[in-house]
Amino acid sequence: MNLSVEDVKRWMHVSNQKIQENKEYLSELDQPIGDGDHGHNLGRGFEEVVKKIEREDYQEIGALMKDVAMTLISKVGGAAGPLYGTAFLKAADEWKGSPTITEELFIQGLEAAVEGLRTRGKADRGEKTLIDVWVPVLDYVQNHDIQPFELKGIAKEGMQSTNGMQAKKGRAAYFREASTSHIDPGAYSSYLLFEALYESVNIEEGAHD
Amino acid sequence: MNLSVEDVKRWMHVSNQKIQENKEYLSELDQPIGDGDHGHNLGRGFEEVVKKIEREDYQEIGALMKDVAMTLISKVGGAAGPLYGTAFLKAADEWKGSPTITEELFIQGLEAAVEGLRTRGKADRGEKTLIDVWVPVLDYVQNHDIQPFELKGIAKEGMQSTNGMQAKKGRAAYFREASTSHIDPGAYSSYLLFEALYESVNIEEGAHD
Amino acid sequence: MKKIINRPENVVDEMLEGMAAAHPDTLKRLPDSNVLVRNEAPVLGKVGLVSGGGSGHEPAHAGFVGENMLDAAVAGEVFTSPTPDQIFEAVKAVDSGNGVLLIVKNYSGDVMNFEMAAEMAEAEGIRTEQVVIKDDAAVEKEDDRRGVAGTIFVHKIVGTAVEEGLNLDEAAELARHTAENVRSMGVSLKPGVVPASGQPGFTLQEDEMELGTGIHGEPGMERKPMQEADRLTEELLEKVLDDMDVAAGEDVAIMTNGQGSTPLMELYIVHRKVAQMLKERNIHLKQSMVGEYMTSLEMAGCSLSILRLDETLKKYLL
Amino acid sequence: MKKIINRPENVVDEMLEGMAAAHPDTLKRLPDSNVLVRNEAPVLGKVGLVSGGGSGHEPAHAGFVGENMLDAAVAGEVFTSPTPDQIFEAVKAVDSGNGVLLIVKNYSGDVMNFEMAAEMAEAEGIRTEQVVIKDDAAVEKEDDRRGVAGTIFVHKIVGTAVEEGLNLDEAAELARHTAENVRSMGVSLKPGVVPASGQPGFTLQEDEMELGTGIHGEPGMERKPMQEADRLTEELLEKVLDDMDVAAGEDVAIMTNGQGSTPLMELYIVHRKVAQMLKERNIHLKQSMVGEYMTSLEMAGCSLSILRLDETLKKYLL
Ligand SMILES: Nc1ncnc2c1ncn2[C@@H]1O[C@H](COP(=O)(O)OP(=O)(O)O)[C@@H](O)[C@H]1O
Ligand SMILES: Nc1ncnc2c1ncn2[C@@H]1O[C@H](COP(=O)(O)OP(=O)(O)O)[C@@H](O)[C@H]1O
Ligand SMILES: [Mg+2]
Ligand SMILES: [Mg+2]
Ligand SMILES: [Mg+2]
Ligand SMILES: [Mg+2]
Repeated sequence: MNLSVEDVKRWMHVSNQKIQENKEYLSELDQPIGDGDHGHNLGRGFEEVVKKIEREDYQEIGALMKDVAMTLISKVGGAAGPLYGTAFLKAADEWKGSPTITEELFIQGLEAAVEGLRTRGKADRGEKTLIDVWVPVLDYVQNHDIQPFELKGIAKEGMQSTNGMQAKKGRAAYFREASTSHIDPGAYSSYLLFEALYESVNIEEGAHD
Repeated sequence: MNLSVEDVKRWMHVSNQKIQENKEYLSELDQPIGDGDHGHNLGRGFEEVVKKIEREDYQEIGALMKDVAMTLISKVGGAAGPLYGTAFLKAADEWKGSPTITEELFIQGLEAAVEGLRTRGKADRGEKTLIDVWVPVLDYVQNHDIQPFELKGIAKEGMQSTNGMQAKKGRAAYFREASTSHIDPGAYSSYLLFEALYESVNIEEGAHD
Repeated sequence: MKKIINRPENVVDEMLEGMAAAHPDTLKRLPDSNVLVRNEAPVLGKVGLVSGGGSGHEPAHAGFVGENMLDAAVAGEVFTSPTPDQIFEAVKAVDSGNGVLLIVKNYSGDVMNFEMAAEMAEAEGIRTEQVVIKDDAAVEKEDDRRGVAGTIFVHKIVGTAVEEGLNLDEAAELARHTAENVRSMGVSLKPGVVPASGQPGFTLQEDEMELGTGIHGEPGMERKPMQEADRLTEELLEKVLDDMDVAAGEDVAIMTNGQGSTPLMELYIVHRKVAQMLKERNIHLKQSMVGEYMTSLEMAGCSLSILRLDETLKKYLL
Repeated sequence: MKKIINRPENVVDEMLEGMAAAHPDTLKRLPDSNVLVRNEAPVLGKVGLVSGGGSGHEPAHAGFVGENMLDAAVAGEVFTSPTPDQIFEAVKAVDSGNGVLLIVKNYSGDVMNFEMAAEMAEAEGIRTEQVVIKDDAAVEKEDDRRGVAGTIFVHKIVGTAVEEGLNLDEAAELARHTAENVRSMGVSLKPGVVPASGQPGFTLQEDEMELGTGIHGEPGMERKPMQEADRLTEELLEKVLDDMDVAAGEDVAIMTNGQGSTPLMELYIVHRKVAQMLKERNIHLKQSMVGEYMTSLEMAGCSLSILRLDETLKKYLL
């Protein structure tokens, strides 16, 4: 799985589509165990992301990713803004100067992103956050040949695993026991991003067939 | 119709009973065209009136009426407090020093009371206020042999006549056309006072039979 | 309707006790009364300033007791004018021999009770003057106009002026002058609930608003479909500007007043449009007051009050 | 739910425009930002003080910009922390070379966004310190405690202190010291409604109340049958007193804060009971703040915040 500038742009476009389509659903997930704004927060951010990257001509992926990160940081707010912003910013550092992301680079980027998420959120696996999607995905890419379809499946499992966990971080933690038996909205949006990755790569591969 | 100190005390007791029994109704009348407190205002006042006059031993009616007036003035508030307070205070002036109210004195007292109401309220007949009960009653006593039963009937007619009038004074005036087809709460409470007068005199007469 | 109260019949007493407990440096409660008096009262050589009305309008009126404002505030039952004996107690407590000015809102009950208090004061040799505020532009006939939020401008201006030594006649004159230059207009979305009855004063549908509502929830000019903030602000502001023929080049102060449960966010959204409209008309906004000054329990909605400023009024307000 | 707004997506922008229009003598809005800055900023020789958070808590935070308070307030979307770039703009605008103290309420989003802003400032050579306020006694684990109304005490005390010349480390130290001596506890009767969704944040029955609610309507310790004011006040006050082991003979300040639609009358009824209880325990009530300081749109309910006063805190607060 190699990703070109165009591939990553497409990834971001499909991500935006999915976020917009699921905006209400994400906010609904955030309603019982948060403040009901996750979909709106991300919707606002990704809308700006695609506007921003459409206007620019990128020679390499680091610059593209940095724009994605900075846009999310300045438009999303709440908890999701700094988390996704930090994740993409850390990845952008790894991808700086590269016109293509190789599997190795992809893994390095993901490692940095997860490291960023952990530091920023001071959270770990099992605390019912988006970390519960990112860490298993990182595990998978570090230990397997990357199959986008499988990667998406791993993300989905991670997302689903949050249903049943008691929240320990973020607003959801105030709901204590009541937070169990709900999917974490941040986990769901992270799943959407990896699903978008799979679909954009898949379209790509389809297109080349 | 002569009224002794005991008669007037009984009048006030029966008035209190009627006001308390009709407290909710009076406030309900005040709801659509006022602020829904007329019954509570008067209830608060008359409760204190009977407490006050029970404790005292009156040699004449002026002192008794003055206590009634001052209690209403200090306990009722709103529009009804100063109006009823003024009416009773003016009557008290006329009845000062008299252990019995003769018909002539009664008329003088009522004249003074109505004069007081007019001056205090700057209102006249047909403006949908308690004046529409007091003025016809005054008319009646000035021009007829006083029959308490008839007096009560006149008061009732006056009260009923307010249904159909458009309010010009007090809170009800803000309701303009909407104030029509409602009985004025102050008119209703005034009717109750005259009804109480009839009943207390009637009991009295009954008792003497 | 849930309320944080104990027994409904005690709300006024307990509220006043709370106010006295909260602000002992500023005011005290006259024993066995519903009167809150400035600590320094009677202030030597100064005209006393007394206002009051039914409770449920907090911070009016006790919240405006203090330096450069009222010397005493008299609280009636909820939405019911205070009684003359209470007003008279306030008058006695603040009179330093220079007389007392009574600022009265134009409601039958208020006018009559203050009038009786003035008669009691006269009988005891205390000079008083009454000024009846009629700032509500919602009502057509001038005599019927209610006293609403604009009254606070009168408290503030006269309060400052008497501190500087105006005598009773001058103070009354200034109060009347101020009142003539104040207009208010309100809109309500949801009624308040009187503790004693537990019932809302009126009912409005989800898509209705009532223009020109009074501060006890009495009805106003008309019931209309709910409008967005800018349209609603236009209606309110145009009404008060027209009513007083405010012309380009004039200076004004504006109070954007919340009726009890309207978020401050919404009041500022309204105030933004007010400032825009005044700018377009070249009317100079010299002072803004945005917040809850004259409420009606938890009524939702707001009112705009405008004060046209001349040199005298500027001197005491700005 | 009726609201006096235009388009929901514009509420924050229009509110800030209204605030700037209302208070030009005190503050200005940084162009193209959601930052309101004190006119004099950066104040020469003074440590800058910046706070902020989601909107919907008005008057927090922009209402506390001014002398002896904040140099700047940053507004996020409704109930959503502001973004780091906005906070960074505020930091740049108020830094006079003496560094900037960031007062942050303990919510994941707030903490992370302020942290990123601090990193940006560091990259530009501006020194910052962050103090995270965790005054909500409703939450057991100290690290999870939210920052709620008690934060205002920190603004006020540190705001006054930096005006008198404290340096950044001293200011941060004082802010932490103040924060350690503040506890808050809230109760809600009715949720607020976020303009974007038009939906209430939670639902409560007519006879229910929720103890320990957060300022965005997040749930608290427990849902209980509605109680009368005195019982409810006992629950709140006992919780904060116990949590900080306030002993007889100590001095305290109390903020009785309305959450948005609770009549001031009710807040004073609560405050009356607070004053009574403190007296019974021989705890000295040195200062009372009763009103709306930190709201949640039109949420109904109130919170009590207590500040235990030592000589340092008294010096800056009283
Ligand atoms: N400390 C944290 N570490 C990791 N993820 C977190 C943390 N706090 C919150 N999150 C994630 O953020 C999501 C909520 O985002 P969002 O609703 O946009 O922000 P907010 O909670 O400020 O309203 C949660 O579902 C969770 O996945
Ligand atoms: N100016 C007035 N002159 C005569 N009667 C009046 C006047 N204003 C009000 N009233 C009477 O007072 C009654 C209302 O009394 P009440 O409800 O106790 O006072 P408030 O209107 O202050 O709540 C009205 O029904 C009317 O009969
Ligand atoms: Mg959220
Ligand atoms: Mg009434
Ligand atoms: Mg009344
Ligand atoms: Mg949020």
